This record gives sequence, C-alpha cells and structure tokens, in this order.
Amino acid sequence: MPRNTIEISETIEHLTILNENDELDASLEPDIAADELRRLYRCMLLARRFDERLLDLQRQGRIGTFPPIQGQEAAHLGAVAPLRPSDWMVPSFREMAAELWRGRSLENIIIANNGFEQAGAMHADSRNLPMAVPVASQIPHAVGLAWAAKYRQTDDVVMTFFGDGATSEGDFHEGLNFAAVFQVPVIFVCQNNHWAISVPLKRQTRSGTLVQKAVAYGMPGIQVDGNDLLAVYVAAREAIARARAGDGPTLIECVTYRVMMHTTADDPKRYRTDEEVQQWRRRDPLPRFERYLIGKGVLTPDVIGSLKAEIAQEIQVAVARAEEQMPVLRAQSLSVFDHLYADLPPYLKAQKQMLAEELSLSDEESANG
Amino acid sequence: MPRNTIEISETIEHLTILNENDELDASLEPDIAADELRRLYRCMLLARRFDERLLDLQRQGRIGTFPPIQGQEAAHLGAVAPLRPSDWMVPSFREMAAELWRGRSLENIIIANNGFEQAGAMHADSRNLPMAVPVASQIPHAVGLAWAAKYRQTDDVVMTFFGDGATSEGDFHEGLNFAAVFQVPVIFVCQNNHWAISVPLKRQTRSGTLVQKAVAYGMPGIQVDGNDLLAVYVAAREAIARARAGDGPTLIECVTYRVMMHTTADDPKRYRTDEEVQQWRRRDPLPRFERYLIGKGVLTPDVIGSLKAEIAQEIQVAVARAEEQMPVLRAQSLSVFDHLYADLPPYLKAQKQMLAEELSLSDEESANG
Amino acid sequence: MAKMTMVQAINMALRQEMEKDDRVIVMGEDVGLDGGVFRVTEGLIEQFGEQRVLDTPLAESAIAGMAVGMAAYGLRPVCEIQFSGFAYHSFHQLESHAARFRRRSQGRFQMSLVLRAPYGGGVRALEHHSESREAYWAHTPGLKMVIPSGPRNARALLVAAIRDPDPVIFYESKALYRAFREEVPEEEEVLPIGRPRIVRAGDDITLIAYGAMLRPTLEAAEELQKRDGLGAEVIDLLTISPLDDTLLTESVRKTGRAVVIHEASRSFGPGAEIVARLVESAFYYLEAPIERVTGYDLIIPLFSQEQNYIPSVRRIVRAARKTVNA
Amino acid sequence: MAKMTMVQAINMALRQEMEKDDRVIVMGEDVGLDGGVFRVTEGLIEQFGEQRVLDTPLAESAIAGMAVGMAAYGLRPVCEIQFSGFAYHSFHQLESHAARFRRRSQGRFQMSLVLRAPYGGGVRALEHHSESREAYWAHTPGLKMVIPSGPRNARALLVAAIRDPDPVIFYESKALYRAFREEVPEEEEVLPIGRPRIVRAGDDITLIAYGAMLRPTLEAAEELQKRDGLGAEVIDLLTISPLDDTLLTESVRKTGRAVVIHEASRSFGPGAEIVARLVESAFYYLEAPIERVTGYDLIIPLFSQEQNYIPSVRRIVRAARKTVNA
Ligand SMILES: Cc1ncc(C[n+]2csc(CCOP(=O)(O)OP(=O)(O)O)c2C)c(N)n1
Ligand SMILES: Cc1ncc(C[n+]2csc(CCOP(=O)(O)OP(=O)(O)O)c2C)c(N)n1
Ligand SMILES: [Mg+2]
Ligand SMILES: [Mg+2]
Repeated sequence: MPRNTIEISETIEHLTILNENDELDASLEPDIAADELRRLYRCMLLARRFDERLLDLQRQGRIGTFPPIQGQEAAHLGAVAPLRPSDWMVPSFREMAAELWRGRSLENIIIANNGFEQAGAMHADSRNLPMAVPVASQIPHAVGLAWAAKYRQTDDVVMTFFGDGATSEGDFHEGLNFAAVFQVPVIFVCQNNHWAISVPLKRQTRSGTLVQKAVAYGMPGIQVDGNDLLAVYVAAREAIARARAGDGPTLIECVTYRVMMHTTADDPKRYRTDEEVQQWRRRDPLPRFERYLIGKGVLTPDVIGSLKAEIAQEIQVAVARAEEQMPVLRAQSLSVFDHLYADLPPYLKAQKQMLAEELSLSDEESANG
Repeated sequence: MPRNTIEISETIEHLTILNENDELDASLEPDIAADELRRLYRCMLLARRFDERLLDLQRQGRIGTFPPIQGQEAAHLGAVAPLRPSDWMVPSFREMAAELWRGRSLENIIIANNGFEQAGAMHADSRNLPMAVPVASQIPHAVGLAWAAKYRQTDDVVMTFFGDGATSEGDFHEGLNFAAVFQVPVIFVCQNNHWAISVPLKRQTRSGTLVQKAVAYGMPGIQVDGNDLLAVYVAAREAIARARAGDGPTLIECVTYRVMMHTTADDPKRYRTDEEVQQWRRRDPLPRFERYLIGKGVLTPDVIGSLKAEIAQEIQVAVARAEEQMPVLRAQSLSVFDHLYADLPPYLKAQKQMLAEELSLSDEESANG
Repeated sequence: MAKMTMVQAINMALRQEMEKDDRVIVMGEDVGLDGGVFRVTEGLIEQFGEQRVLDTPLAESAIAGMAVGMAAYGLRPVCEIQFSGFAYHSFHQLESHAARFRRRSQGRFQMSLVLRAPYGGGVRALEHHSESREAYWAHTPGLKMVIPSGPRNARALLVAAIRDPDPVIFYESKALYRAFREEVPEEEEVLPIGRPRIVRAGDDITLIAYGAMLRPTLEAAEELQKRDGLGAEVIDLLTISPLDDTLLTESVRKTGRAVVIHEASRSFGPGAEIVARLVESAFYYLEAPIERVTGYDLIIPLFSQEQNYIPSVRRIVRAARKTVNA
Repeated sequence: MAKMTMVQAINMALRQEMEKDDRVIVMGEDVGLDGGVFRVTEGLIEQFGEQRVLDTPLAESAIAGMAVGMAAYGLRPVCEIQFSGFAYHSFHQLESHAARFRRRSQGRFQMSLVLRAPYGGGVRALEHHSESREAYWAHTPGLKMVIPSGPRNARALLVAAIRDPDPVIFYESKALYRAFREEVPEEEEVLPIGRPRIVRAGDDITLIAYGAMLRPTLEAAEELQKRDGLGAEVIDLLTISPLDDTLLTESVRKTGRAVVIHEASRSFGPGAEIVARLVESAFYYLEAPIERVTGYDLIIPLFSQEQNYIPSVRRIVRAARKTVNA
C-alpha cells in the first residue's frame, strides 16, 4: 500500500544502425537487395537535386513558396521503402522524397507549386493522399483509412507523416488515441527536424523525447537516427509488419534536422545559429548512405556520376514540360467550378455563367482598349 | 549504438493511504488538524445528502437535468482542501462537493439547475470559474490563469478538474503541454470515475493508466485511490507545494467511480452491470472516512447525528429559499440582454425593445383573451 | 405504414441504409450500447455489431477526421456529434478537409459522409445544448446543410444524405425528436437534397421556415387564414445549403410579401441570405420589406428564458401582419 | 507623422499599448524571435521580453483557451493566429468561452482579448492561406469582428480592440500588409469599434466595402465618376459585427441604390446581412435591387486562378451600373 512507482509497460526504444561516423552495427544491418539500395540512393539524390532546383525556381519567381526538405531524405525514404504499393501514404507537406518514391512526378510538383488546382488530379487508384497543410490534421485521416483497410479485411497498412511541431496539436493526440483504441494498422512517422518554423523542439514540449508520447496511448514507440536510412528502414519495416499482423499502431520518431529555411518565405537567421546548422550538415544522410553503398560495393563513383547526369537531365525535362503545360492550365479559368460538389447546384451554375461573362467581357475590353 | 530502451525520467507513482479495508499506512498519514477533518467530513456529508436531494427534485420536475456526484466526494474534497482561498479552482461539471467547499451555496446550485442565467453571478473577487460544459475545454483556461498568476508574481496556484473521458480531447493534450512548456503553477486533477457516459475507461484509451499520460509532457504524475480522502489530500498538497514553489504542473489521477447515472437523463443499465456498481459501492469514500475519523476520535456517533440533522435543515432551507427566488428571477425577462457585451450595441437595444413590446403585447392579449 | 417519432424515423433510415450498403458505418460518442443519448442509434449495434457501429473515445475532431479518412477509402461514415454545440471541435476537419477533398484531389476522393447533430432549443437543456448555428456550415462551400422538419422527411432526407457523394451536415431538432408522430412508409423514400417544398399553398404572403420552426409557422398560417383571411404560402427549406431559391422566388413573385423564420440568431443568420436572394430575384414584385422572425442576437438563454428567444406563433403572425399592412 | 505600412502600423499599436499597459500580452506561434511570419510583432520580444511576448507551442485551441484564462485573470492577451484559415481550431474556445464568459458569470469575468489573424487572398499563398470567413465570427453573439482597410485605421482600431472589454476577432488583409503606406500619427489615435465610416461622399449610389475591398471600391467610385458621371458614396464598414447600420441606412435612403462588396464567398456571407438590414431600414427608398459583388460560392481557388475570384474594380463598376440602369 505504500507509494509505488507505476511500471510503464510500453516499449520505447532508440535505434541507430549506421551512425554519423560511418560505424555500422552489422548485427542490426537490414538485408536489402542491392537493386533496392540503388533505387533508394537514386531517389535520395533525385530529391536532393530537385529540392535545390525548386529553390532556384522559387528565387527566380517561377514557382511559389515551398518547403525545402534537404536533410530529411533518409527519414522519408527509409520509412516508405518497406511499404507495398497497396499501402496508403498520408503526407503532411514536407515529404517530397517520400512522394517521389510513391510515384509523384516532378512536373506535378512544379505545377502544384504554381498554385494550380489541376495538379491535385491523381490516378483513380492512387493510395497517396494529397498534402495536408493544416498541421497534424491529416493524422486522423490516416486512422480512418486504416480502420477501413481493417474493416475490409485487407492487410494493407497506412503510414502518416508529421513534424515535431505537429505533436502539440490536439489532432495528434486524438488521432493516436483513436488508433490505439481501435488497434488499426497505422504507422505514425514523426519527422523531428528540431524546428517548427522558429520554435525549437525544447519550447514545443518539455518531454525528453517525442517518442515517449506513445506511452500516453499504450502504443510501442521507437526513436531512430533519422539521418540513418538503415535505422529508419528497420524501424518502419517492423512497425509495418506489426500493423499488418493486426497488432496495431506504432509511433516512430525520426531524429533529423531542417537544414534549410522553413519555407522560402522564412529567414532562419532570425532565430537560430549557423553553428547549429553546420553541425547537422555534417550528419547529412546522403553522403553517409553513399559511403555505405560504395563500401558495400553496391555503388561505384562511375555509377554515381552517370546517375547524376541522368537526374540533371530528368529535372530539366520536367521543368520544361511543366512550364509548357501551365499556360494551358491557366486558360482553364472556369475549371474552378469543377469538383466542389459532384454536381453543380443551380446557383453555382449561375455563378459559373457570371464568371464566363466576366471573362468574355474582359477579353472584349482588352481587345477594344 | 545498438537498440536501447529509452529511460523515462518522469516520476509516475501510485498512492493509497487508507484503503477500502480501513487499513492505514500510518507512515503516510497526513497531519490534518481535527477541526479541518471535521469540516471535511461535514462537507462530504452535505454534498452526499444534497446530491440525493437534487435527484429527488429532478424526479419531481423541480430542477432540470444534473450530473450526480455520489462516490466522488473524497476525490473532490481531498483535492481542494489544501488550496488557499486565493488559489483558483477551474471545475468541469461534476465537482459539486469541491464547489461547496470553495463557497458555492446550495441555493445557487438549485437555481442554476433551473436554467437561470442569473445564477452565474458571483462575487467580484471569486476565484472559482463557472462550470464548463464542453468536455476538457476548461483545461487551457486553468493554464492561462496559472500563467497570469505567475506573471503577476503571486504564489497562487490553479487547480482544474476533468474526467477520464476528457483525457481523449485535444484540449487536454494541448493544455497539459502548454502548462509544462511554460512551467506554470497548475494542478490537473483527473476524476477517473471509469465511465464517460456509456464508454468505459478501456475503450477510452489503451494506456494502462491515465496518469502515465504525464510522460508525454515531461510532467510528474501521481495516481491515487480517489475514494481515499487522505491519499487525494496528500497528493494534492504535494502538487500544490510544487506549483507554488515554481516547479510547475502535476497530473493527479483519482481512481474513483461514478456510482450513479451520468446525468438524470441517462440510464446506466443499458451499458453496465449492477455487480460492477455494487463492487464500487463497497468502496464508498464516505463511510470509509467516517470510520477513520471515529477511530481517530475526531468524530463520535453523537456528533454525526447532530451534523445530519443540521444538514437536513440546511438543505431544506436552501430549497425553500431557491424556490422563493425563482419566480422573481423568471420575471426578469429582459435580463437576457445583460452581459452579452459590456455595452449594448444599437441593434441589440432595438431587439431588447422588440422583446419588451412582445412581452407587453402578450400580457395584453392574455388580459384580453 | 407505421406512425413514428422522428427518432424512430431516423433510426429506420440508418438501419435500412446499413442493411443495404455495408459501406455505411455509424460512429460517435455513446452510439453503441447506449444507442445514443437520444436513442437515435438504438438497436444498431445489436443488429450490425461493433464493426459497423463505433463507440468512439470522446474527441469530436477525431470523429470527423477519422470519418474523412474512411470516406477517402470509399466508406460512407455517418457520425453523430452528441450536440451541435460540440461540433465546433470538428470545424477545421470539416472546413479544411471534408469540404475540400473532392476538389483538392480533382475528383479522386469523394467525401460521402454525414455528420448528424441535434440542434435547437426547447428541451430544458444545459448551456451549449440548444444552439442553432447552421449558418456556419451553410457559409462553407463544399458542405451541404440539411434540416428536416418532421419524421417522414427526416427519414427520406437522411437516406439521401447517406447516399450523397458529398459531405452533409444534418441537423436534427431535438424539440421535434419526440414531439409528434407521422406515418413513415417501410419502403424506400428519398427526398432530394437541395430542394425546398411548398407545404401549404397561399397567394397573399410567403412564410419561409425549416426545422422546428415549420410547425409554429404552419400554425401562424392557419391563424392568418382564420383571423385575417390571409392565404399564406408556407415553404419548408429542408436544405439550407446549397440553397435553391427557385421556389422561393416563384412564390414571392406571386405573393409580393415574405417572412423568414428561424431559431438561429438574427444577424448574419440564414434569413439574411434568403432576403438577399429574394431582393436579387424578386425585387420588383415585393410590396413590403421582407421580415425576419428569428432568435435575438444573443447566445440562446438558458432554459428559464428560452421560450422568449425562440420564435413563437404570435411573433410570426405579427410579422406577417406587419408585412401585409406595410 | 511617419509613413507606414499596415504591418508597421499594427506593430506600433501593439508596442504602444504594451508600453502603456502591462496587462497586454502578445502570444502565438512564432511571434517572438521570428517577429511573426509577417513581421507584425517584430521587435516586441526584444523590448518587452519573453514574459510579455509568448512563443507558444503549435496549438491554436490552446492559444485561444489559454487567452481565455488570462483574460479571466484580468490580463489583455492579444493572440496571433498565423493565418485565419487555422483559426477554426480555436472555434470552440471562442464560441463556447470567449463569447460567453461575461454573460455566464453575469459580469464577473470579462474577456478582454484580441485574436488577430491575417485573412484574404492576393499573395500567391498555399491552400488555407487566403480565405475570408469573417461571417463565422460575425454570426457569433458575444464576439466582435473588426477588419481595417489601411495602416492608419488598422492602428487606431487595434488600439480600440485591445482596450475593448469584450473579445475582438481582428482580421488583417495580408494583401494590404505592405501594399501601401499612410501617415500614422505617433500620438494616440483610437477609432471606435462598431462604427462604419463614409470615405467618399456621393449622392447617386452607395458602395459598401471593408478590408482589402475598400481600395478597388474607391477606384470603382472614381471610374463611375469619370466615365458615368455618377457620385458614389463609399462606406468602409471597419466593424463587421456588432453591425451598426445607421450610416448605411442614411446613405441608401439618400442614394436609393447600393452595392455590397466582399471577398468572402457569397451565400450566407456578410453582404447578405447588409442587404437584409437595408431592406428592413430603407426598403421604400430603394430604386433597384441591392447588388452583391463577392467571391463565388467556392473555396477560394489556388493562386493561379484567385484573381478571378476576388472582386475586381471592373466587377464593382459593372454591378454599380447595373444598379443604376435597373
Ligand atoms: C494548424 C496550423 N497552424 C499553423 C500552421 C502554420 N505552419 C505551417 S508549418 C508550421 C510549423 C510546422 O512544424 P513541424 O510540425 O515541426 O513541421 P516542419 O515544418 O518542421 O516540417 C506552422 C506553424 C499550419 N499550417 N497549420
Ligand atoms: C466536447 C464535448 N463533447 C461531448 C459532450 C457530451 N458529454 C457530456 S459529459 C460526457 C462524458 C464525460 O466523461 P468524463 O470526462 O469521464 O466525465 P464524467 O462525466 O465521467 O464526470 C459527454 C460525452 C460534452 N459536454 N462536450
Ligand atoms: Mg519540425
Ligand atoms: Mg468519467
């Protein structure tokens, strides 16, 4: 009857496999086929180069504001790589590498970043949800999809992404609680990049780690070095297997860093030091993974060279194609009335007509004026 | 570098002092003055009898729907007793015993339960917030008050109450997180009465205890036998001292039980067994505390007898007074326009005029018709 | 045909749709064993099991958010929010996602979901249990806002809402839940969403109401007939949004006079839009200002005073007379 | 007097009120070191410290809810919600508490709090960053809804909002943040909440606008003068709710014609209430239907098409002509 410490029964772990000094814990090294490793490396490189290119385009006024992902590629790709195509991905807004892996095209990203509704179009069987801008709001969607996948007796799972800042929102809490209560097959991947715009992790929450928040939901949690693709991969693979087996959700915290600005509208010099950024640049996941693959003989400098050329070309073609399409899309002014509802109610038909007249009158006026 | 278990550094404890078999852990017994013990007992008894009387009144149609508190008196009173009058109390809707302790009158409760706006009136220096109906929504208010109390460099603390169901709401999560980040003097008292209307605790959350949710916020937590007034008291006193000293918030889980219906509109037979209820009735906090006090020589059967008579009288007077006042209050129809804003904007003046005319026309019509 | 209360009629709609379509899932707080705090979902868990009737934890944002995910999968969740006064917790999920997923995905994901919630006063309830804030949802493009006025149309509209490919907020007047019974056919009956209905014909004045306000409006119409010899045309909106004003316009072009009645507070309420539409479509036919009989611009008072807040037959009659004598 | 952008003018209002009154606390996401994503709170943390300028965790419900508690204590929190499209997370705190605490406590607790949020389109932003949903708050009794139209009145209205004993939702057009500069006096200037203002006199037609729509409306008025010889009276609402229609009524009784302009979507939008009020107060003076020039009943399109959605000078001019030629 005296004062007792309550035992926490949830498993909360940390995992690193290939650390920033290139030390590998071989006992934990996952057995990934060489081909798959090369695909992962290629996608990582593509995401990095494309991110850089997007920044150029933004600075040239050729796309709108966007959130760079640099430094988080391993935490994206390690997580989605063990998914099947029939599994679902529910992104936040900073998972470009994961989206590329799951089939999104470079053109589409460029067009979307120019404010085109039409870029939302996707295959009728796409299992990727569109980006969710309101922080954490996508988390309950993942739970609903997972519930449905279980209800339909499939063994598909759902993976959702969100940031460290997102863990403060009510939707994070409610979503994880629902997932645990209903024991649905969902994997919660927190991209702890240490910053939510200007708010550092330690002002976001007082908890020692983000992963320990799993304790609140009676859910297992694993924290991984998010710049170690192998660790992310292993943690995700385990969580996916658990979900697929019907054993419920997992919280994965990927410890990584946002080396760039929050979005291109942000100036991080206002709130953080360059030293901090430099420290994290040294833990860059891309060269770390590259050295590992070279060491393993999966890649050679030659192969890397030709990959780079290939990727440069791919990006150039995508930009050109996107810029070709946009004037066409821009001319589809009446398309804003599409897809609000399945059918256009009478007063919206009238409003569409108003806009059509407006546009033709404007055309006339400019023709006359 | 291998897989590590992450150490949880928060203290999460359980405390029982006087258990359901009347066993006392004397080493933990708080040193409460005899007078205070008697006041506590009296308030507990008053709350019990008044709760029963409210149920009669409701069944007779003399008050509206209300939420009985029976069985939770120890968890209310043990928590508020160590507060100072200058500390703040932020209730939910099922803390009648705590409200009585903090000075709310029986009449006021009866009038409020008859849907009178005017019952909201309170002393200009009252440090009790009014009841909050939307579950968990009061939690951030407590954080704001506590922030203000700290900002003003007082050593006042804030105590807020909520149920087990409330822990599922986003406001619980956001509120506790803010409190921990800002290290404000607030005590979160969860009344875990095992039910949220028809939803049992194990369908509310999968976490083994509610108190372990404190881990998510880097906050200490303590679970107590909520039917053991002494344990609640000690846990609250510690948490209050910690808050007052500037050491931040605490989560207290009082394990108790809602032996009655959720509200008088509810029929618990639909969703739970009588055995479960009977089991908990045996752990009734009132006789347990009574036996303790008798054993301690603080109370005698005689004193109890006269207390009972006194209380019966007090309740009778309160009911009579409340019922006298209500016709007067009911006649103040135009008072609904008071206190929406500090000043009545022009169109609301016009609407008040409309209502006044409406009422005088109705009076005429009934006089004529 | 059985005589049913609105609670029973809605229950029948849920049951029959669940029988016909295994995509239909009922979810919310206390909707399972308890059958909902108003007993609207009574018996469903017994018939369909826990897989089709979900007692959720207490979190309205997650209820709506999870439903968004289920709808994205292709299911047809029907959520119950225990009182419409707690639907605000779901606001961002509805505004930011339910209303937008179809457009955001250019048609890939449809949000066939229903959010049912009891609304309105008149049942001696606690604070937050009596509001009429349908205008919030009506002003949100991408949502549909439906309010039935009796057992039979409640059933037929709910069937339509469940089958609708777009998200529907479905407000149920708790004052009507057990107020009266109507014949409700066992066989399927569907009322189209987006179409008001003339429930009483008349040539002298148009009275526009919905939900719990329909009955006092009909009473007022009878009184106007009896005492003033005025033929009032009464229109039941049924759908607040998307608002189709065709019928309203026709009627007001005929009568030249209109009164709009709602329980919701006045300013920026649903009545304002109806007035604005009629000004746009029937201005030259109007013989008097359109009157609004509404709740005052207050939070609805606690129950000791709510009867003065909710439009009464008397207030409707007076407003109609004012319009006619203008 | 210095020429200032609206960002600078709002910043000055905050700074001066914080200097005068230590109850004023600024809080929100990124309002501290970062100075707010639009730099509205720039320099405040340097001047007033972390005790007066709170960088909060990322949770809008708690921002509003904590502010309710601070206001109950007697402080005057000024919250920034990063974009009005994320204010829905705070909906229940504002509707259920900020709007009600004074009444619930019969005057014991006042809610002197301000919730600032950038609203509206025109800055090539992401989804959820361009909405104009002020009607939600305007339809909520107990709240006040204010929208300035330029640097000088933004400053003077924000001072009034901060000192107001009741909760004020303060929407700032981000399109106006840096669009132009105005002379803003260093000394105190306060504009009363609840009072529209005539910004251009005229006898032929009344144009009613607010926020970012004021400038195109004024341009339209000039064009109507130049091309059509029409004198348009332009009224800047400034306060959406509580809406005082006295000035509107007077103007429309004089001109007999009105156009209401807003960026918000049309149906159940702010314009509907203005039309309804004018029908109630100036019906017999109206010579033509009141026109509404508004956003369409769509979610505001992403930026490649938003210019067609937002009312343009051309659309306003055409509507005015339609009214005059009616
Ligand atoms: C509900 C909501 N509030 C505020 C914002 C503005 N905002 C966009 S991203 C962001 C920070 C997110 O931080 P985090 O979750 O850590 O993700 P990261 O940006 O680091 O990837 C904020 C405040 C938003 N999009 N949604
Ligand atoms: C936000 C919100 N949702 C739903 C309700 C309806 N409701 C009132 S009390 C209650 C259950 C509360 O359970 P708990 O938090 O355990 O408190 P208890 O009633 O057991 O004291 C519910 C669902 C409400 N008042 N507020
Ligand atoms: Mg982050
Ligand atoms: Mg409970």
